Amino acid sequence: MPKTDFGPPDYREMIPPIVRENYGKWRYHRIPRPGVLEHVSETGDVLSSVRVASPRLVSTDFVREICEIADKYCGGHLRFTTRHNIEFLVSDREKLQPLLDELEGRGYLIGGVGRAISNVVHTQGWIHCKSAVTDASGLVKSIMDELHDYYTGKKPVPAKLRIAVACCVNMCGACHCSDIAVVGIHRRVPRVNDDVVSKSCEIPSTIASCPTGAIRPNPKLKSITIAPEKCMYCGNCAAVCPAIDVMDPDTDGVSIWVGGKLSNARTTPKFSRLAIPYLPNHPPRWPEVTEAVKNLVEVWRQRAKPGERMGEWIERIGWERFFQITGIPFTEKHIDDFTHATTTFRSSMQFRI
Amino acid sequence: MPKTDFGPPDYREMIPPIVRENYGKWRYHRIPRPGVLEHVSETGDVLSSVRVASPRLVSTDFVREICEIADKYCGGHLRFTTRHNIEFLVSDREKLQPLLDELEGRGYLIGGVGRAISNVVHTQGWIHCKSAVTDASGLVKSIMDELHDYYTGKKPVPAKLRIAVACCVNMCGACHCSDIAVVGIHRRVPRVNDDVVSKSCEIPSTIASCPTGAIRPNPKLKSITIAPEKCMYCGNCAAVCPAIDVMDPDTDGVSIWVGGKLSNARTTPKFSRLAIPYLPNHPPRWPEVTEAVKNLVEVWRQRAKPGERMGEWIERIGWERFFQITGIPFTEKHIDDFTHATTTFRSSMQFRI
Amino acid sequence: MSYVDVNGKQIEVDEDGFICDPDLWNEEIVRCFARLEGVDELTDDHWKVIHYLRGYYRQFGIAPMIRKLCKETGFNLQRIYELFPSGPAKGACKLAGLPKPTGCV
Amino acid sequence: MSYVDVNGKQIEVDEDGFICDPDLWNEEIVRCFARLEGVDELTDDHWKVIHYLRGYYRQFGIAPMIRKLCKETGFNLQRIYELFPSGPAKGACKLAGLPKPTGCV
Amino acid sequence: MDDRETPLLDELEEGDWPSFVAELKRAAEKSAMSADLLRQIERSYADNTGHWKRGGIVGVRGYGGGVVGRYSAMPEEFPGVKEFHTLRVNEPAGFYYTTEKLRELCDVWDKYGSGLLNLHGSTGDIILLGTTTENLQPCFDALGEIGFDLGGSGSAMRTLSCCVGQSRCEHACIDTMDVTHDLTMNFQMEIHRPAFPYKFKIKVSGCPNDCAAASARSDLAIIGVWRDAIEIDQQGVAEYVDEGFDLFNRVIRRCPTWALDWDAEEKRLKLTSEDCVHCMHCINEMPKALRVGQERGAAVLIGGKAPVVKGAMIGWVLVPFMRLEPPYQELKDLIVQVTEFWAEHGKNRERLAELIDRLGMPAFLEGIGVEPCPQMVDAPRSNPYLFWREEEVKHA
Amino acid sequence: MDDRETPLLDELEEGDWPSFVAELKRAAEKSAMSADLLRQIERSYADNTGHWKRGGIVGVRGYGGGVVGRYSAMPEEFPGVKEFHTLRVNEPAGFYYTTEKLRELCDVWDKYGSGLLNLHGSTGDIILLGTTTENLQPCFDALGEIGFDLGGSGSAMRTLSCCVGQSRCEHACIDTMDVTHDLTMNFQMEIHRPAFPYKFKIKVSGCPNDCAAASARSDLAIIGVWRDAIEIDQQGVAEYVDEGFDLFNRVIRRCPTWALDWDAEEKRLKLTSEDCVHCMHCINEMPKALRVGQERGAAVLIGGKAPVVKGAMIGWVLVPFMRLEPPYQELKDLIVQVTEFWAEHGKNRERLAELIDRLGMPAFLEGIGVEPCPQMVDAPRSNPYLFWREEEVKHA
Ligand code: SRM
Ligand code: SRM
Ligand code: SRM
Ligand code: SRM
Ligand code: SF4
Ligand code: SF4
Ligand code: SF4
Ligand code: SF4
Ligand code: SF4
Ligand code: SF4
Ligand code: SF4
Ligand code: SF4
Repeated sequence: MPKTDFGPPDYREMIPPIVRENYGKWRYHRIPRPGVLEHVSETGDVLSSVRVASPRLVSTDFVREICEIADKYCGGHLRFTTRHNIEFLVSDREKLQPLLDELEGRGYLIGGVGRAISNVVHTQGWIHCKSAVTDASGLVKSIMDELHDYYTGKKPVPAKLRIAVACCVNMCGACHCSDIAVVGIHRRVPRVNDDVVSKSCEIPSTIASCPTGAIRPNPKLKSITIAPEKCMYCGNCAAVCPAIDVMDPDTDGVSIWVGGKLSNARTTPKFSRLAIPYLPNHPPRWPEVTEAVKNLVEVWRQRAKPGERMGEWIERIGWERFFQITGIPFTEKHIDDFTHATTTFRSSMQFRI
Repeated sequence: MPKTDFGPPDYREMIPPIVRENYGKWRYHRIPRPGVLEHVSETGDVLSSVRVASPRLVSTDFVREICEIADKYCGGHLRFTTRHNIEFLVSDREKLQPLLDELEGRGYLIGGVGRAISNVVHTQGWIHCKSAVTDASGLVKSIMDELHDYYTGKKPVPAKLRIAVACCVNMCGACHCSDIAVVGIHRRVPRVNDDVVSKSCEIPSTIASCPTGAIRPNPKLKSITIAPEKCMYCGNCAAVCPAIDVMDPDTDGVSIWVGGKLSNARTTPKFSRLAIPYLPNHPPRWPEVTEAVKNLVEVWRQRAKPGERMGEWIERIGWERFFQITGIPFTEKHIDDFTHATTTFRSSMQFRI
Repeated sequence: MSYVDVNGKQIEVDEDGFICDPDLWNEEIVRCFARLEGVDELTDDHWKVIHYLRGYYRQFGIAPMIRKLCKETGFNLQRIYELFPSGPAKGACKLAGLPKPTGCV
Repeated sequence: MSYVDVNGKQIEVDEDGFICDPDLWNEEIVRCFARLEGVDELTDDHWKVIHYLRGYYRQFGIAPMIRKLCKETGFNLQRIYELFPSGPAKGACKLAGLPKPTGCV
Repeated sequence: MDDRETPLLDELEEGDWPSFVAELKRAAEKSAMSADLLRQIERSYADNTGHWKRGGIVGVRGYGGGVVGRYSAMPEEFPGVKEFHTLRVNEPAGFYYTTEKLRELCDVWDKYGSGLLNLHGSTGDIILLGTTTENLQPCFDALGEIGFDLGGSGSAMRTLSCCVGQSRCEHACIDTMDVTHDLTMNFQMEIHRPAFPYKFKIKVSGCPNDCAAASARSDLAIIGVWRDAIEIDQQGVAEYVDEGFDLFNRVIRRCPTWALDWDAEEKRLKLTSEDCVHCMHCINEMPKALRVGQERGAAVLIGGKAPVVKGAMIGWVLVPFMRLEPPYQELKDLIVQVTEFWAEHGKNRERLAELIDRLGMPAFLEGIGVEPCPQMVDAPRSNPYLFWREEEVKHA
Repeated sequence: MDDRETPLLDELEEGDWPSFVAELKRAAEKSAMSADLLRQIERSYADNTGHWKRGGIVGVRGYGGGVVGRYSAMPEEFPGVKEFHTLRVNEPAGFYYTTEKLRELCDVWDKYGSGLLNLHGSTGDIILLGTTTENLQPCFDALGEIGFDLGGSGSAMRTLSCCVGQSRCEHACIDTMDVTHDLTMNFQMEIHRPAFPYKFKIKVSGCPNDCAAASARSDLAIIGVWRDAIEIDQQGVAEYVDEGFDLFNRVIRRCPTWALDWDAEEKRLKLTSEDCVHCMHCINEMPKALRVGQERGAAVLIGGKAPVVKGAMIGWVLVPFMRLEPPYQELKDLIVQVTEFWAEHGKNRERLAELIDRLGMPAFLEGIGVEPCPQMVDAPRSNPYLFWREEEVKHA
């Protein structure tokens, strides 16, 4: 038997000495400049973390390059953040500025700390996922090419802003709780290959997979039937059954969601809400999507109070005004009609007219 | 054909002259003493309304008595409020004090205005309804005998407090949005008379009437079967089908709900929430219920800030502390398990420990 | 329970005058009930309504909603009340021998 | 699509080596698949699992959940992996001629 | 009637709150029905259960509702309540009465019924409590003589009710009583001849204080509101402040949207009107200085109801703002649209809210021809389960 | 590889944000697989659709997961990606690495795979992106040599991940990295051999800021919290204020429960600790002066997930406070209880939250033996649809 179940490398062997020595002893932090965190320990030690953007999808040579930098300035240690940024951990104050200089020289973007737009959490897209309606990496690149000044701190924003991109409604990220989420969607009822269903589909599982109960057995063909008026194209049946195809380049598209968050600071965690139900899927630069995201960021940036996240700002001014200000049309699609829809209807006279 | 469809008396013929003349012209009001409203018109007219408690279930002689009073002081006009209080409408200032004196002399309770407990909205109970688990009138009388000082203003309360009593979960009042609601409940699965079902029951309607889908057809007996583990004794099936009996004096009881409201002032309208799932149904004085309601009122009265209604107070201090302070045990029954249950679960770290 | 005398036969009815055992229903009963409900003469229009009600009930196990009744018989609500002055539920359904309708009170 | 040679017969399988037409399944195929999945010898225990899977699938139209499989065969998870080193889905279900299981990836 | 017959109920004559038992006894002195009612209730108190039968479909000629049939389950013991039906009598809007009218009503009721009544039922009717099947028609006829018609019951439009509105309230943005009366007259057919899937209630409140409890208790609630800025009498505000009114804690901090601020130097209350959500709180607190705006109308909320079957609902915004002037045509048309759609698609005993829940709000809006607007929701949908119409997708 | 082969992707080499296309090309220089990947992606950009097949059940011996099988739908055109499976490699807790370890990983991956990887996947794994079926086992063996094991996939416990915690954060109430590592080691069987109804994710955040996004993305989230009072360094607060920090607008007014007040005379920040709901806001704003309390532990939230099937969920409070010291036995027992109950009652592809939704929270709590507490709900139920156990009713 091969060696199994030995688990990941022990973090204790991965952390730099300054972390080992000050583990649990950090007292406070400050942000001396965009992209840099300075943590001060009760021992007096100071750790500077320099945060750098990563495309997440990287080559081994990229990894070797950042390792080389970490060797030079960080005693051979580095880490990644939960949003896929790289953090160079500097314990020797002398080395901070040279590191920053080298990074800038090499074209790395330093930022994502504090009140900033950080890296985009995203998914596989056409790079690797069979369910991808769109390409996550390409969308991220297109969007962040527009927004990187908010990452590096060149342009300040009122608060943290978290963007997520998912190539299908499975939302392999935390799209459903992001300040801005970009999600690939289908808009056509899946096609069923009855012949294949009868051979390689677990029919009961497929029927159970449909959120809206659109799938019925079709005993005559030993297959299934999809009721078009009930299907909202989520593609979950296609994930379960190889005989169902939901892809359709002509009608597939991208939707935009806003106002989610996860921290408990001030307000409780919030779901992202539908802003734009459909934009065309236009690689390689997705101009419509990029434009829409930028508009959202700008409108928020110019109007939110300091420290106010996207969703907090919208709730303060009201969704009525959000739609008015952004110029996004409010349609019947914005009104929920899934299971808990009634709990989202306005049950009060508190609204703006 | 007899005369039909002529509608109710025209309000224009019912209102007193001062109302006719100042219709739409009222500028502001004040509360010169508990139970009295003084509305000032832009014409300079002043209308004093004296609010008096009514048992709602009254005899024609009672009506004649208040008519007599209204003739004496109010030019033969009076009205009732949406919570079933009587309002004597005084346009002649001179007559106000004599009216108050006479009312007090006759034992009428004057109050229910402003920050006070007003009359209890309630239902038929054993007086007239076939569905009544308990007697609404008796409960109201028992509760208000304890609380009338908060009606008359002898004891001040922080804000309006609306109590409602319903004899079954049909809640023929606005129990579901009251500061305190008292609701009769069953706790035993209904008994089905199969023979009668087969003759006089619209079986499909009966099956559809069950909120939790507990009712199945029983084709063998041309009847229906109730799955006991799914039934939560709402009695709706019994309302639809004469062959189903849900009454059970041994196990029926009374539940108490808190924190609802309807005005949009400050907070949006709120549902009442379960406080006490069961108290025994003990006529003629319902000591357990009376005690529980009084406890709720007292706890609120002593701790709420001025102007803070029951539900607002609870939300400010948190339900955790509400249960702690009132001494009411929190049980699995307080956790929703109906359709939208998941939307009531705490999805945040914002709680008191 | 009380009884209504239909040409000598005692038909059991509930307090509201609805037949207890729908299987006993027949046209004679209709005629008798009609008198009690203030229907003086049973015209074709009456029978149309009654037959529609019975047919619907046999098929679906419930009384049709009034709107459906009007649509299918072609009589508007006003006309239904002319035919059955005590209304479709108290009048027509009773005559048609249906169980008491479950519309709310 | 690719094919596996089972004693001279070409059996069509998908990329993952699952049989395309479950109706063609037979014991010879099992033996052949077994070799491909690293199962050297097919013991009674192997057959017990295979038969249980087939029976369950015939009855319910889906593969049983692993927990159920363990319970009903009496083999714990460790043992299942000893029997089928590539696991119950990739190994056992494939040998049993079931469609690719829908457990998530 | 012998006093000792009702020892349990007698206990409820004690205490300061007005006693319904006293009223029962008062009626019992004049009416044998009421005397038997008293006895049957005493029995309920002893047995801990009601003694009424289920069922009861009785009425008057030409109407399908307005009467709730009731039969005692113990007619031998309490023959006076063998039949004990109630008449639901439509109240005048705003619950105003002349004593003359009330006396006429009492006379009719003493003649044909138990002499007991509810002022009022919680829908708003005058509930005449207890008469026989035989007396229904004559009683109704006599009521007609004095101008009282029946209200609704069954699967009908129900008796409307409203708050006092402009007749005595400075906050009223609409003439609640007139709207109520006008709609009542307009919908007589719908009120008297049940033809809906289930009950349908309408209530009218003059402002968002909702003193008619409309949003919880009506399938269609009409609630007054304004859409320009609150009128501020700065002098008046200053007076409140000068008199020691704690403006910050009582008002500013409690405005749900922080739309208000106090400029202490200029002694001015500053309102960011676009932030005001018309909650009424500041106006309620300072009625002498603040006043609802001048552009007045009403919002229409739909779906309010009690718990059965799908759970209680508080009304949902359908129309955020509608001007309301006689003859209220737009409102009437909307009500017809809504009830038509519901009558067409609703199942037996399915309330409007439940139908909308089943079909989805988008489908409902399309069905009644109302445009979606953001005021309808607290927030847009969070699930990605969007439907697309074929036309929409084709054009893409 | 010829530059003009990928005109569309080339556009994504422009711009300031780091380019994944540049990375693809870098890898393509060394690996034929990556070169074909680049071509296939270019084709996707041209066709506006992906070109991967569905299905893909491959793996390594002894494990049921850890590999996501992937086959090109156009193997003739792009033979390099005919088989292009990913290995999910379990990251070290906290995503810390020595450069040495990372280089070893790169060497293995250049040898057996495409040379492309994600640092990291959104569950937390190192995603080694693209190898052949044949190379899976040798690659895994080589990874084992350098101490990297596979993570989870399929209906298994998934790779855990956590925020940086005490290793670099002053707010951490628990040792997130140790908890993560310890649980990972403890649940190796559950991670590597799928035996659940569906995926099961665990994430650990050190405080309610939830920097691991645990409450949205894990079936079981462990989030640090304290239960005594926030530590206030009054001197420090005064310094903030003296430096012109707008305490009222930045902190006091934004505390969700108004638990804070500033006594300007005494220059003291007053905390009504029983009102504090540990939202972190004031501490975040004034990290030099405020600090989480001393009685530290964690809350356990359950049910967080993405939209499919029943809709997205944010985790629900199951345990409001639990002390967390190695060996974390109470926590491990709880996880076993929860997963056992789910494994026993869950249907195929039914996430924990969906099971609880189906059976009801009360039934779930009873099943796992956890007592109900008010922290579990935002508010108690509003519908009167209560269930009673037979014993309870009998004793009444
Ligand atoms: C490095 C990282 C943890 C890790 O283990 O990798 C981290 C680190 C810190 N977070 Fe975070 N957070 C990190 C992801 C998150 C996430 C998760 C996510 O974005 O997916 C959240 C929840 C996001 C959300 O609410 O939607 C998160 C919400 C916060 C907040 C709350 C902000 C708010 O007001 O809502 C704070 C407090 C603050 O910034 O004042 C915070 C504060 C901090 C502090 C200041 C904590 C400290 O004292 O060290 C750290 C630096 C913050 C900064 O970057 O501005 N961290 N932080 C993560 C960096 C991600 C990145 O590369 O950008
Ligand atoms: C007379 C009546 C209308 C009628 O047509 O009959 C009425 C009359 C007034 N209401 Fe009301 N309300 C009346 C039922 C209601 C109801 C409905 C109910 O209780 O069933 C509500 C909603 C209750 C709820 O929120 O649950 C109601 C919520 C209010 C409020 C909001 C209070 C709050 O802060 O939540 C105000 C404003 C205030 O009092 O400051 C208000 C204010 C008023 C004012 C001051 C309006 C005015 O300027 O004339 C009137 C006297 C108030 C008082 O009694 O303190 N009225 N008021 C009703 C008297 C009922 C009674 O006998 O007690
Ligand atoms: C008389 C009255 C209670 C009272 O004492 O005030 C009443 C009495 C009855 N209601 Fe009601 N409801 C009365 C107002 C209400 C209200 C309040 C309102 O209208 O503002 C509600 C809550 C609002 C709503 O409609 O949702 C109400 C919700 C119900 C329900 C539950 C409906 C639901 O969808 O949840 C039922 C059950 C049913 O229809 O079978 C019901 C059924 C009944 C029945 C007809 C029970 C029955 O089937 O026999 C009761 C007849 C009692 C009797 O013997 O007279 N009653 N009922 C109220 C009517 C008086 C009037 O006309 O003015
Ligand atoms: C690789 C990754 C995206 C990424 O680029 O980072 C990913 C990729 C896939 N996810 Fe995911 N999910 C990944 C993290 C997530 C997350 C985020 C998380 O774990 O924190 C979620 C949301 C949280 C959750 O689990 O609910 C997520 C929710 C889903 C779902 C929807 C599950 C649901 O209950 O709603 C599916 C659908 C399914 O299981 O069939 C799914 C299915 C998939 C599949 C397996 C689709 C498939 O059936 O082939 C994708 C494989 C892509 C591929 O070819 O490699 N993936 N997936 C992430 C795993 C990397 C890692 O191991 O570190
Ligand atoms: S979001 Fe959808 S398409 Fe993208 S990686 Fe996840 S499952 Fe695949
Ligand atoms: S795409 Fe989604 S909604 Fe449509 S049939 Fe498939 S599972 Fe159901
Ligand atoms: S609440 Fe129930 S018992 Fe009471 S009157 Fe209404 S339907 Fe009858
Ligand atoms: S009492 Fe309620 S829950 Fe029980 S079977 Fe009847 S309708 Fe269903
Ligand atoms: S709802 Fe408004 S208008 Fe009507 S009485 Fe109440 S405060 Fe006055
Ligand atoms: S009415 Fe309410 S929302 Fe508007 S300003 Fe006054 S308090 Fe604020
Ligand atoms: S979750 Fe809390 S402990 Fe963890 S990194 Fe974020 S702020 Fe620090
Ligand atoms: S942590 Fe949050 S809730 Fe607690 S005092 Fe600070 S701001 Fe208020």
